[in-house]
Amino acid sequence: MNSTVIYNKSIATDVHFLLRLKWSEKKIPTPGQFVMVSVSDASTSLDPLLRRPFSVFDAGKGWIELLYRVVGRGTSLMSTLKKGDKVDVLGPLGKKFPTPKEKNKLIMVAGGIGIAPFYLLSKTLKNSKKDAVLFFGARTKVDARLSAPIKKLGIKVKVSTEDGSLGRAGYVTDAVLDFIEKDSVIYACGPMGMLKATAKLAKDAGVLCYVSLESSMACGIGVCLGCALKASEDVKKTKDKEYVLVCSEGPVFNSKDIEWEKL
Amino acid sequence: MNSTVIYNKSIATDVHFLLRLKWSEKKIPTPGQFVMVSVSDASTSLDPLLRRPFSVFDAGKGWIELLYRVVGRGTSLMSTLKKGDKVDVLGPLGKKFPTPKEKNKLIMVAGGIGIAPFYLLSKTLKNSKKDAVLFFGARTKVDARLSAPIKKLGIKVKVSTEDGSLGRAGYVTDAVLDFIEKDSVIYACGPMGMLKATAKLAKDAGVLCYVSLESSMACGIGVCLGCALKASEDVKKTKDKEYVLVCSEGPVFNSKDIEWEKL
Amino acid sequence: MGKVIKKSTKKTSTQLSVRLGTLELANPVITASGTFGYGLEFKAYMNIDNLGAIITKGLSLKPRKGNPGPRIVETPSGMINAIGLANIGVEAFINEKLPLLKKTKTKIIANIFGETVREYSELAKRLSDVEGVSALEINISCPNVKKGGMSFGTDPKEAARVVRAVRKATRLHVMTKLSPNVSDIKQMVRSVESAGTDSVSLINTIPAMAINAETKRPVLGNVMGGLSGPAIKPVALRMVYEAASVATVPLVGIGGITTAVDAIEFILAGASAVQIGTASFITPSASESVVSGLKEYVKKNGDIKKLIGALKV
Amino acid sequence: MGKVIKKSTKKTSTQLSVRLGTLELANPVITASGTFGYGLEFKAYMNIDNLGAIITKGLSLKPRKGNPGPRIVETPSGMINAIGLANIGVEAFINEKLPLLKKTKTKIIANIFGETVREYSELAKRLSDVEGVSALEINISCPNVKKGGMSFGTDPKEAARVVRAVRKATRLHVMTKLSPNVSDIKQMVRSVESAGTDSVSLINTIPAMAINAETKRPVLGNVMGGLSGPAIKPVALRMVYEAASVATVPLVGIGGITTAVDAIEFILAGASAVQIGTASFITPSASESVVSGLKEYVKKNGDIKKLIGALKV
Ligand SMILES: Cc1cc2nc3c(=O)[nH]c(=O)nc-3n(C[C@H](O)[C@H](O)[C@H](O)COP(=O)(O)OP(=O)(O)OC[C@H]3O[C@@H](n4cnc5c(N)ncnc54)[C@H](O)[C@@H]3O)c2cc1C
Ligand SMILES: Cc1cc2nc3c(=O)[nH]c(=O)nc-3n(C[C@H](O)[C@H](O)[C@H](O)COP(=O)(O)OP(=O)(O)OC[C@H]3O[C@@H](n4cnc5c(N)ncnc54)[C@H](O)[C@@H]3O)c2cc1C
Ligand SMILES: Cc1cc2nc3c(=O)[nH]c(=O)nc-3n(C[C@H](O)[C@H](O)[C@H](O)COP(=O)(O)O)c2cc1C
Ligand SMILES: Cc1cc2nc3c(=O)[nH]c(=O)nc-3n(C[C@H](O)[C@H](O)[C@H](O)COP(=O)(O)O)c2cc1C
Ligand code: FES
Ligand code: FES
Repeated sequence: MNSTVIYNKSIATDVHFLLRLKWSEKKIPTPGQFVMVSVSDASTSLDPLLRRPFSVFDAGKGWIELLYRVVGRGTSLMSTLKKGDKVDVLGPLGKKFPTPKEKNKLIMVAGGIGIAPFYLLSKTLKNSKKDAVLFFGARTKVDARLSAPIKKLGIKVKVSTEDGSLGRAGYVTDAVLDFIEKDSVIYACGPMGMLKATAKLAKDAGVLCYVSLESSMACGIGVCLGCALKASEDVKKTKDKEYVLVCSEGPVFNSKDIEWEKL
Repeated sequence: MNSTVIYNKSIATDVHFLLRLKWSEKKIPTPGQFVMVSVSDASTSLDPLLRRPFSVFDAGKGWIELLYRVVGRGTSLMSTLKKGDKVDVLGPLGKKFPTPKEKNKLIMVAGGIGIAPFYLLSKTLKNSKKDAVLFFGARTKVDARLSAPIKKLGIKVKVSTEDGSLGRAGYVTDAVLDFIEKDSVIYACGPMGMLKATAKLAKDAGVLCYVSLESSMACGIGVCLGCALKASEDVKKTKDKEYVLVCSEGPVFNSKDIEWEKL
Repeated sequence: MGKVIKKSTKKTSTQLSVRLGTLELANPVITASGTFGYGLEFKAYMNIDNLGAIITKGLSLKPRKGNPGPRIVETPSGMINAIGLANIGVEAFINEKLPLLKKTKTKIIANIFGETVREYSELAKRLSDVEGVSALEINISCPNVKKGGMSFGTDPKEAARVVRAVRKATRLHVMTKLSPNVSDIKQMVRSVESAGTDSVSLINTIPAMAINAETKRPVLGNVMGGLSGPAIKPVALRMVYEAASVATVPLVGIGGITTAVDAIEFILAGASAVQIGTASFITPSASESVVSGLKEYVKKNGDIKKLIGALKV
Repeated sequence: MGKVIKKSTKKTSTQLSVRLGTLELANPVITASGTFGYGLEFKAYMNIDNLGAIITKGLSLKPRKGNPGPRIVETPSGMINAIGLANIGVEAFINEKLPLLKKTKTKIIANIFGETVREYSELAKRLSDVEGVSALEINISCPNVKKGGMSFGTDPKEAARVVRAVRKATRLHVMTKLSPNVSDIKQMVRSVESAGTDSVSLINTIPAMAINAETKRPVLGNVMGGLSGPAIKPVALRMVYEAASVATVPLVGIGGITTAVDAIEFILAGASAVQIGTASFITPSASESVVSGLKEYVKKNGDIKKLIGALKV
């Protein structure tokens, strides 16, 4: 779908951007879903060729918002988008975070730009909101500002920074440990290492854990089979599947379904 | 050289643009020379890959100006350049128009965007200016507006339009014919068909004729040998050359040096 | 008025139809194996009835899981894939996908591959028994399997063995898909022709590799993969043109086609039809757009069949 | 302080030097044949002393005019050229270019091609007689000549014949440049090795074609040409990696290299040096930038020689 840029502004740091686009698709994105963005116009350039996947950060009537970090060619090009520019977007794609049960204490664990899908999730939380907490692992206190929008929603935010410049020093997963209760349910998104540690943590504590995963994608719609990740032994046995597709079966998975050793 | 855009504005029609760039090279472009423009930034896109050649339309202290028509991918990208954007430019390249002798009556013949090199040439004309005339062949009267800047310099402008909507109807070369005198010298730039006709005209009339030619270019500096055009029998015999290089031996050639039948 | 319009649409539609020997297609646009799933996935994005044909993901006798990830990586104007021919297997295809798929009026072509000649012929037999499959495309050129695959694709004699076995096993139209990884594509064309193929499609992906300079590791789990997309179009065009100089059966052009103009280039070079691959990843409805573009073209310029091999050299 | 800085530069410079058998280069960056003229043209844009080596435009016994235009066309992330090996001939090179060229401290490699084995060996003899040429690169792979050229490049036996003849005719370092247009690059490497080549460079351009759908004509005057530039990098990397699995002589990687990171990828795949081709058209000083980038790299990571073939698979 050809979409018009409403704004594209840097947020928190000069490598993080918030891109708001007009949205005329009938389907409204739900928390955890993503879109695939064409960063170049094929009539003028065939490179970069493939679309880039981004979680939906926020969505409202007639618009969606993406929060992204400039890491390479595609996101550099995106950062030059201006109000009124057109950009082709495919979506919403993938499965959403399962809606947490009322009784569950929701623990969100985000690392860096992995915070993106949690804003929309937080917004949809109702009564359970008071019990929800976001553990946010950032590199520095500057990056940590990315959690401000979620804090504003009334979610408790606990920051860890790698350099100790704000909140707890060290890995975000260390902070989570003390916090897990019996009826906790963990939702995590961030770097693979963090997700792996979170999955282990959840397993050890015996609580449910959903992770939003990344993988290289070509199509985003389940046909190229490019985004496959190894499924856990469990899935292999019960469903005779060796791989799961991040784009169509995920990006949100029960952490038990993934073979963490292979990542 | 990395150059900053001073402005990039449409002129006369919505497919013609005037691009002014900062110019810090020591070499100042002379009339007939060209530059090679990188339309994409290699750190974000490798397509389009090659630079695009453009005549220098005008040059002043610390800036140059290009007049271009949007025809494809590269020029489309160029048309989105905005003040302050950076663009990589190589040049000035190629040979200039020979300075016309005082006694010569200068006849400039331009077809469409082929008018580009004649502005700078016209500007450098001194006493001879009163005798210089530009024959400008345009598709329509709207395109014909491209000749206004040259008219402002005090050059006589005679327009032909293909559709007869302004000036003489038909090919520009027909208009030139009646105008040639013994001491005329013709400078021509435009589509191949027009140049071919002009060269024939000059030959028949026995007057000197210089043409500014185009050819597909990769390097613009005489090393890829990609821009070669067939040389005339004359050149072949006297210089043992079968081809001439448009970028380094041209783009301006004596029309006698080119094998027009092969174009 | 309504009638007049109908007539002109009809004219356009016959002018778009092409014939690959025994196989008649409503238009020359086919979706390439491995890039269009089993066809059904695209219903959400386009009308699959508008296509000339749909080619399935490569099918093997048994389901295959595929290669460890990463399976794809982007390259300048292209991508490398090392999916490893993951597929649900021929039985699941027949039972789960075909019943739904054959509801489209678009022709269905099953892409098949085996590790032995016998596997190819068994696949051909199995797929000839069922209704809804119009043709078989023999993939002898996939670079992503350890056994078979590539060696069939680069040795004219081995290729001919496979084609002969499939030819014997089926009455369906047999299309043979060639690998670009040969010095002399003409020799391959001649060889599979004499073995009885009804048409030849080319090219499959070009063996390729990407390296991560930081980790000092290959990017792909499988180390190597196949390059596809616009980057390979100039190579594909050349091979189709070379193949056309010797082919007596119809050719199907593949490689980097994203627009109707690209398709016309392949047709001029000698292809009777084209396949759209990687482009469907970037725009799911890319193949439908190519059909629309060709429709416009024939409205202005007349029958597409006149274009086949019409390159003026 | 001055001394300290000098020392560290020295360290960097030894850490950048590589050895191709008998040929020692100050750094692994070589400019590719046909993309750097005769070297002198680039003096206006960079310091050619900073390069590892310069390879001349392909030289033949007699001057060659080349193909009719258009000779080049842009393609997605690449370009096709059909220059037709236009060159001033070996005598003019020796008399007019070499005297000026040999003033640089950069090693000069003469790229040679003939239409017969004899022509190759005569060229080799002639260039061994003169001072200033450090090595010969045998081009057996240019797709742009009607005779010779390609057939030498795709037949291992023919390739070996050429190499053997050149080997006999010279005491200079012999580098053999391979065509990508083969099914099995390993076989070609083995063959030219056993014929006595001192190093192997790869790849030359990939045979390709472009068509103008509007005029219905090939874009290039010569119909076909060779594809180069970033589009072919994934194919080139794969071939270097495959070649490295069998090669006993040093390899030189070529194909779409535009940055130091690209160069490192080829070195990891097994190349001891790299050549910069098309990139010099886009930025005349591209090769110098690759040298600078590698300099930065070794400052941080130490000797470049440790990287050669260091890919972790
Ligand atoms: C489901 C999903 C949701 C995502 N949501 C967000 C988001 O909300 N905000 C955000 O900033 N980023 C998100 N990403 C990551 C984002 O897609 C990549 O950062 C982006 O594609 C990089 O493009 P590039 O051209 O700038 O980088 P490239 O130049 O392509 O690569 C730069 C670096 O990023 C890595 N990379 C490239 N593509 C991917 C990919 N698809 N997955 C993982 N790593 C990649 C490369 O290996 C390389 O190290 C998401 C990814 C997925 C799969
Ligand atoms: C010495 C020289 C001076 C020039 N001066 C000017 C100028 O002052 N203003 C201006 O508007 N244009 C000028 N041109 C033409 C200009 O270079 C092309 O219009 C431009 O390169 C097209 O780029 P594109 O990416 O938009 O088109 P593409 O998408 O590359 O192609 C669109 C069309 O333009 C043709 N084309 C592409 N490149 C060239 C080329 N190098 N020469 C001729 N035709 C080409 C293609 O065949 C195609 O038909 C000049 C060309 C040369 C060689
Ligand atoms: C992800 C992917 C999977 C593919 N799988 C198959 C396959 O199963 N069988 C096959 O014959 N070709 C397969 N191909 C090759 C394509 O059908 C096509 O030949 C190739 O991609 C070139 O066309 P393109 O440049 O339009 O993509 C695959 C290509 C891609 C990109
Ligand atoms: C315009 C042009 C001319 C070339 N001429 C020669 C040549 O004379 N001899 C040769 O061996 N290779 C020649 N090549 C091939 C290059 O040396 C190189 O192998 C190829 O371009 C791939 O590298 P690249 O992608 O970096 O350009 C030429 C390439 C180009 C683009
Ligand atoms: S990205 Fe294509 S299947 Fe997931
Ligand atoms: S453009 Fe390269 S020689 Fe003229």
